[in-house]
Amino acid sequence: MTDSKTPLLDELEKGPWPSFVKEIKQAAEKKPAAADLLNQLELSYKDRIGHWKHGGIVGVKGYGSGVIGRYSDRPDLFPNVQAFHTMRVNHPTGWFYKTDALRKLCDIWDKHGSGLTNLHGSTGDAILLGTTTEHLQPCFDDLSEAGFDLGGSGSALRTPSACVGPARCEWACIDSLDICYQATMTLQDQIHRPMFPYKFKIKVSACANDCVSAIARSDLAIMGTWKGRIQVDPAEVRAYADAGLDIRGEVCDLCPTKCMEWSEADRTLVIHDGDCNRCMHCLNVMPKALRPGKERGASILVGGKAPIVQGSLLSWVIVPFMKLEPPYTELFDLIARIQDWWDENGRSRERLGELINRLGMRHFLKAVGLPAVPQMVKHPRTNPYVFFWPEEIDKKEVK
Amino acid sequence: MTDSKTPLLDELEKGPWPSFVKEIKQAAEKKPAAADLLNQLELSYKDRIGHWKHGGIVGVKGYGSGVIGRYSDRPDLFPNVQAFHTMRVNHPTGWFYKTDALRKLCDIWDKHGSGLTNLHGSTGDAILLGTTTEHLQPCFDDLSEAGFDLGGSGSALRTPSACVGPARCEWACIDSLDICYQATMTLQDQIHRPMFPYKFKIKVSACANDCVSAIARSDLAIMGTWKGRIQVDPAEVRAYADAGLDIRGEVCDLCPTKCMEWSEADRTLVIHDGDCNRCMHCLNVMPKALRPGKERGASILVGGKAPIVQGSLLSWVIVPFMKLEPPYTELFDLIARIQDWWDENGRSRERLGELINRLGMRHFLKAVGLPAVPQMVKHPRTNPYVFFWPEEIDKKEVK
Amino acid sequence: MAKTDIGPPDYKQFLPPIIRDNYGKWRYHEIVRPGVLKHVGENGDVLYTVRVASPRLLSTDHIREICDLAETYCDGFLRFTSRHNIEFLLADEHRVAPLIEELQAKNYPVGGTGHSITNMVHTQGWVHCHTPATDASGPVKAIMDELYDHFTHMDLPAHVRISLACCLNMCGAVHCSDIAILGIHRTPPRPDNSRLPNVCELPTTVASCPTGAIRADMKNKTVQVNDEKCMYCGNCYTVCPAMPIADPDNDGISIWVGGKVSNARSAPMFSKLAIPFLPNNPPRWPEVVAAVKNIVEVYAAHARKHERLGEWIERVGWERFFTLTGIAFTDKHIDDFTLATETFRTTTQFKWG
Amino acid sequence: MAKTDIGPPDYKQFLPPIIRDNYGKWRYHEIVRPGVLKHVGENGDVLYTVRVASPRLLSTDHIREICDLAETYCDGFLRFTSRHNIEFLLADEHRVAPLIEELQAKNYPVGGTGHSITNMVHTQGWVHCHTPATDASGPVKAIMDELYDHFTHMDLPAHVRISLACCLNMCGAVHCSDIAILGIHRTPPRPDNSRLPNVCELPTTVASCPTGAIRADMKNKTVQVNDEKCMYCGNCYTVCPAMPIADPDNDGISIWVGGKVSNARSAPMFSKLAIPFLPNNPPRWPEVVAAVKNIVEVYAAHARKHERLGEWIERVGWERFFTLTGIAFTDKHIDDFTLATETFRTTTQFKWG
Ligand code: SRM
Ligand code: SRM
Ligand code: SRM
Ligand code: SRM
Ligand code: SF4
Ligand code: SF4
Ligand code: SF4
Ligand code: SF4
Ligand code: SF4
Ligand code: SF4
Ligand code: SF4
Ligand code: SF4
Repeated sequence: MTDSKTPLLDELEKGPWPSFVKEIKQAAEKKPAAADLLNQLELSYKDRIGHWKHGGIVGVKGYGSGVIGRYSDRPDLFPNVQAFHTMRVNHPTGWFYKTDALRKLCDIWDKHGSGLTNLHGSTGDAILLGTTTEHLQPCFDDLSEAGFDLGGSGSALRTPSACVGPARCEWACIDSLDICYQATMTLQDQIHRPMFPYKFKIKVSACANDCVSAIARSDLAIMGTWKGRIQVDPAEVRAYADAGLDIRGEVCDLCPTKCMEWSEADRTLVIHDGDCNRCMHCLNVMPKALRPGKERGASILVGGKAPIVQGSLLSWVIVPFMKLEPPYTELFDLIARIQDWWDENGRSRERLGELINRLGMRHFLKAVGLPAVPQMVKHPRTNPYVFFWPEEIDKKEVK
Repeated sequence: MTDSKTPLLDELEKGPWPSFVKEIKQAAEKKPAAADLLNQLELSYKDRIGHWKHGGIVGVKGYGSGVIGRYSDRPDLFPNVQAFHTMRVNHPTGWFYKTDALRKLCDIWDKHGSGLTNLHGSTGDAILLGTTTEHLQPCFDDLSEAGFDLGGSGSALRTPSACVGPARCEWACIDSLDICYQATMTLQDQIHRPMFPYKFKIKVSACANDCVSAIARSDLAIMGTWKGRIQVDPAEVRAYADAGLDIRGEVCDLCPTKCMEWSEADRTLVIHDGDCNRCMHCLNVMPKALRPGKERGASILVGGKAPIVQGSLLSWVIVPFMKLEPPYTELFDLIARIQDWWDENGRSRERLGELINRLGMRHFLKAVGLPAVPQMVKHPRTNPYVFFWPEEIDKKEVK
Repeated sequence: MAKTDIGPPDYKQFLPPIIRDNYGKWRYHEIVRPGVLKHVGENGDVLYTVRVASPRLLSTDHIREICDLAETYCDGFLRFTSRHNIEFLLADEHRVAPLIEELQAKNYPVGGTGHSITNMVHTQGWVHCHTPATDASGPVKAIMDELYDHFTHMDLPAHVRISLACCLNMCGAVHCSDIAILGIHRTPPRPDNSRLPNVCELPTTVASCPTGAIRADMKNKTVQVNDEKCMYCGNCYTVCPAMPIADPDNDGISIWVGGKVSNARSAPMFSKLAIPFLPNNPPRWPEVVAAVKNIVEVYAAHARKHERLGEWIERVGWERFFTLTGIAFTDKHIDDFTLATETFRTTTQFKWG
Repeated sequence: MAKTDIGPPDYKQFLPPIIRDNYGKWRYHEIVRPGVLKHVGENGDVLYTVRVASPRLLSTDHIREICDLAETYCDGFLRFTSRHNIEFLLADEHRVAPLIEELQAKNYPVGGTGHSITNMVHTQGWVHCHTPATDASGPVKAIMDELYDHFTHMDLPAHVRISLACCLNMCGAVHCSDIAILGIHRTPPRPDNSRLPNVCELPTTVASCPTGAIRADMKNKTVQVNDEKCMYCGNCYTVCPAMPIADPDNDGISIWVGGKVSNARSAPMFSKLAIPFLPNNPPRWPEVVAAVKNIVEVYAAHARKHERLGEWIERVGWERFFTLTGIAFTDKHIDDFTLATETFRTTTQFKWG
């Protein structure tokens, strides 16, 4: 105990939450790289500073992305993490696995890397954490052999992700998994060969609960929704009330559009569907009684991102409703038009949202051929700095 | 009829709303300038364009403001409005008049000008509409003699204005008229001699109803408010209910903080004053039953303005509560500190709000010596681009 | 020589005795009928106010007529409101009815109180200013003729404040009005290269442009306008007279809705664009009048009591506003100035229409 | 040579038979106990999901242990969630209890469903990244140890999503979390004039700065930082390795609150600054842990059912949030970036505290 080389990290083995230190130690039993990672990390805990150098460019043949280069700034002390690159493996859509596939990944990583992973990275990849430059290609070869491929990094399309959707959710209004998988397969080239001004992320949530944070974390968010009436099962509504649910307080009062009325007297729920904005709250509280309407499709939003450079953005509605059925031609055509415009006009390290903001939504809409609709805005502009297109102006010679 | 020289304007003599054309025609009977104004205006109606040239610099001795120069662009056609300057006369606070004073104004204006006025301009001045350069000084002399002075124009303090307040309103939490009048008298120099980067407007509303649009239209807004409990007269509350007022629907449900409860059973109104944000709605609906709390003062806001150049701004809270009693030293000191900072840092044509926005609220607060409080914001910042002051940083030499 | 810096006359000398007595001691008020306020003091004193419309542009003779009325009925005490109406202040209840009778005989509209449409704050237009994109008094007259009954009746869900400004300087402070009428240009300024070098400062002119559309042309001591970046605000013309922007064929009016100033119920709000452009069609601007009327009527038919226009729209949603009014939504409604991203819809919460 | 562009394995082969049968045909779900979901198909089929916490950083041997469990109880079918939890998918109700028993025996926390605190989305920190201002896994472990009971119990008013990002790049996407832990620098980068000319492009470096704090020094082929304009975002370091910014004494953690992603009830919201700075105090970051715990507890004590942290704050007001939590409000809470004016209070509507 007293002569542990990692007294600080050892503190993080205590407590009920699963310990990442235990994981590193477990890997360290087999892998010198994991052992050096542990030691370098201990030094960071002591110094209160990271000990990795700025990443270098490394990769596998034919690809420009999928690997994050990493080197220790103390290779003298920690030679086994002198190079410690990660490989981003494109996860199976929905993060579903059969154990044989997972075991294969483990075997490959024990063979080529540190034995440490992230399941998963916050973009969604299965992250293989730490290997040397020499092992990158052989590891890739083995992965490919086992049916896996790399995900995105750099100025590429990043690994798309999707909520569990129709696989296990009663609210799925679109086939989030299939859409995500088809996008991933169709756009392979964009994922592996950075060709854009900056990164581009696509996420698919099959309803407005947005279980993959598409609106917040993707340049293009595909969000399931419906038109028409919420399907109500009056008997199940009453059953919830009988079971003690305060339908007025927990459902109607929290409905953002106040379009629901619960009559305690005749124990019926009325929904003014024309006012509903499909926020999902009532369905969330009473899944047995309420179901999405029957005409289903998606809202498409663009522009979401983290703060660098011009500040964080939440995605913006650009298509209120699109039917989404295989082969999703309308969707993929739209994505192509969007990417083309961005690619043509975007500066280096300028995300789609920032570009739209710089050039103006009207230019974006015109270029990608979408009509302006009120659903695109919280409210119309408040400033009078309105542009008119030349063709809207009376051409008579101005004196 | 058929040979009217102003067939277009004649159309605007019809209809029930009082007609400005009639006013001009009335003045035109005595005043050639008014007659030419009418004719030039008819031409504008025909041409759909104004016929005034860009204003020149004219004024009265010792003052840099109070007069707006104006020249016709068709002096050939309308010689009597070749020069047609307006004089901005500082209105009596609250726009109260006794007729003898008004009659004096009329006599002076008949002597020196077009006989046309605006009662009042949208900053609040009594506007004397149209005279020649030669008449400016004599007119001013006569005005001064009659006890009137000019208001502001250009990069000066503009004529402050105040709601009718304690003179005729049960809700006045401050003496808007006295504050406005004292400010006007104290700051005479600023009004008459443009000395600032741009215009500066002060407006005083004695409660949150803001009957002079202070929050929207002034660089410095003084808004009456109170602390403590709304004074409730339970008998009058019941009287409203008896008279048919739907207290739950029209009052409680519209309370923005939902801090009111009306019990139909025992016919009592409970206000959770700690949650009240003093919006005035309930008092507005039940003036007989509810009155502002007893500890009264003002919230001070700054930065309001129209769109030029960087966009419109509504004023921002900088002092949640300030007691305001004569001689208002704390208020006038604060105004001086604010103006000094603006004067020192502002670019030409940069309003206070734009300057604060450019340099950052923290610099403004520090300079004028105000503490940061949550009342200043709708919500704290969402971006992580936070500055620290040098003195907050650990000075140990960075390696 | 005349005294300077004397300031305005002290308002206290213009306060009627009943106000001096009850100053700061009013207990409550009632609106006894449209245009007539009854204020009751703590001591039981009662003050009546009779409010009448004014065209704001007043001739001295008309002011004298108003003085005559005030002297007959109010001992010479009157005031003007922050929206340019005239208020007769009466301590004597018995004089109220006769005053109103005479006012009506003389065609003074009595009203503008409570849930009505009161006078329009407005500006100079072609009567006096050099930058207008439309007239002020003309459209006001045409609109108020049409909305007259809403001035004399308190038949709306809440106050409706309509304002007009004849150019983007917004002297009419239309940026926070229930309904705002705003004169706009739609073509870029045309630098007059012969005059410009003599009358304008290049740096100020360049700096005046909110969108950076102006480039200094040092060689010719003039400026060039990038037409694509110009949104016709006219600010360059304000600082440089050699950049005229008025254009009879393309100037006109835009309509804005949903602003408010009071803090009652909801916080103050900016007006938002409803109709990007309507033609200047003097003398009565029929398109503008019809548009305003339509908005008022749709609002009156749908809003709840006490709900200001903007509050109603916020509740039902802008998509519903456009559907109900039949106003077309265009790319011009979508902001593209500096705070644009704050106005984009960042949620799937919306209505179909 | 290995095949490229094959894409990920087709997920359909990893779906358990019950999911394949009920794909798109689920009728409803229930949370039978914390961590256990029961999904019922239209045809009456029932799927159980047992959710357990993961440290996300997993060794291959640990993954194999998880595989063992999945094979014993779930025919080898499992999934991971978008917040890095592990989900065991069971068609057979009878295996649920034994699975949980074994999980608990092996110290896998079962929970994270419903109104609980689920796993923290987080990032690399000192384990792998080059730009962190703090560690990721360490603070996560320390915080979740403290909040453990909220993972295993559904005892909060609503979901609470906590996330951590170790630098302003925000890989942890903390910008929309109920509670966000964000590593921050507080001193400007220190350009290394000897290396910079060789490793960095001047225009890119200059352009990388959101506040325009970087000036090119053409003569020396390096850059200069205006310390007053620098807010330590580290973006210049991302594009130019010769501008190190890490500083052990001044780096640390800021805490943000009130963000959300779902569209349920309220629209998605950004997280807002609660605490500008807490020191990096490894190994257990006690100040950070205490701060997070305090926020959770105040929220739990005051919010209404179904009310997310941000929804609660919006209802009671930020002034009340600061009063109740005892967190100090400072000038740092007031925005001064490009959209700052949108956050300033433009109304007299506020509470005293
Ligand atoms: C590994 C991962 C964090 C994790 O531990 O989960 C990660 C790690 C890095 N991210 Fe990230 N990002 C990761 C998900 C994200 C996300 C979340 C998401 O995708 O949902 C975001 C926010 C969403 C977004 O994209 O806006 C994110 C926003 C950034 C940014 C800022 C981008 C912006 O426009 O604001 C950068 C900076 C950059 O691109 O230069 C960045 C850069 C980086 C770099 C490459 C550092 C750099 O400056 O070059 C990090 C490499 C760390 C390392 O050594 O391995 N990372 N990054 C995530 C990717 C794993 C995966 O593939 O699954
Ligand atoms: C007369 C008046 C309009 C009216 O008919 O009521 C007026 C008339 C002019 N205003 Fe104004 N403004 C008048 C109240 C306002 C208001 C309303 C207010 O004060 O409440 C505003 C909006 C509030 C504000 O100040 O932000 C206003 C915002 C402007 C602006 C834009 C300022 C900005 O920062 O956005 C300009 C442009 C400028 O200053 O160059 C301007 C400029 C002008 C000029 C001087 C034209 C110019 O560019 O030089 C106009 C002279 C017209 C003329 O020929 O007489 N006027 N101006 C108002 C003053 C009368 C009075 O003294 O009572
Ligand atoms: C006379 C005047 C003040 C002055 O010093 O001149 C005034 C006087 C009164 N206002 Fe006002 N307001 C006056 C302009 C305003 C303005 C400014 C404006 O319109 O440009 C506002 C802000 C408008 C806005 O929000 O856009 C204003 C917002 C209010 C409100 C809040 C209304 C709301 O619900 O939003 C009240 C409360 C109420 O009426 O219930 C109010 C209430 C009142 C009361 C009842 C106060 C009182 O107890 O005496 C007065 C009679 C109101 C009425 O007309 O029914 N007053 N009032 C102004 C009359 C203008 C006119 O001729 O029509
Ligand atoms: C498994 C997962 C999707 C996946 O593909 O992996 C998932 C699954 C479910 N989510 Fe989710 N959500 C998942 C991440 C999310 C996220 C994303 C995130 O947190 O990063 C969100 C947005 C969070 C936010 O708003 O900040 C999310 C917002 C919701 C909501 C809306 C909650 C709200 O009221 O704001 C619901 C509805 C509900 O629970 O009532 C929901 C409901 C559900 C349901 C009940 C859907 C269903 O009928 O099966 C699932 C079980 C919920 C539970 O845990 O109680 N899910 N859910 C994710 C589990 C993460 C975890 O391990 O804890
Ligand atoms: S986003 Fe909607 S459909 Fe997808 S898993 Fe979440 S709740 Fe279900
Ligand atoms: S989905 Fe949301 S908006 Fe629609 S009825 Fe249900 S709670 Fe109301
Ligand atoms: S602002 Fe308030 S105090 Fe002043 S007149 Fe209006 S309602 Fe009365
Ligand atoms: S003043 Fe406004 S917030 Fe306060 S109790 Fe009355 S209605 Fe509610
Ligand atoms: S709004 Fe424009 S045109 Fe009208 S008076 Fe003001 S400055 Fe002149
Ligand atoms: S009109 Fe406005 S936008 Fe156009 S050039 Fe002039 S200042 Fe710039
Ligand atoms: S948040 Fe910053 S430090 Fe952390 S992994 Fe992402 S880029 Fe690296
Ligand atoms: S840390 Fe950020 S703000 Fe500072 S110089 Fe670098 S890019 Fe600019």
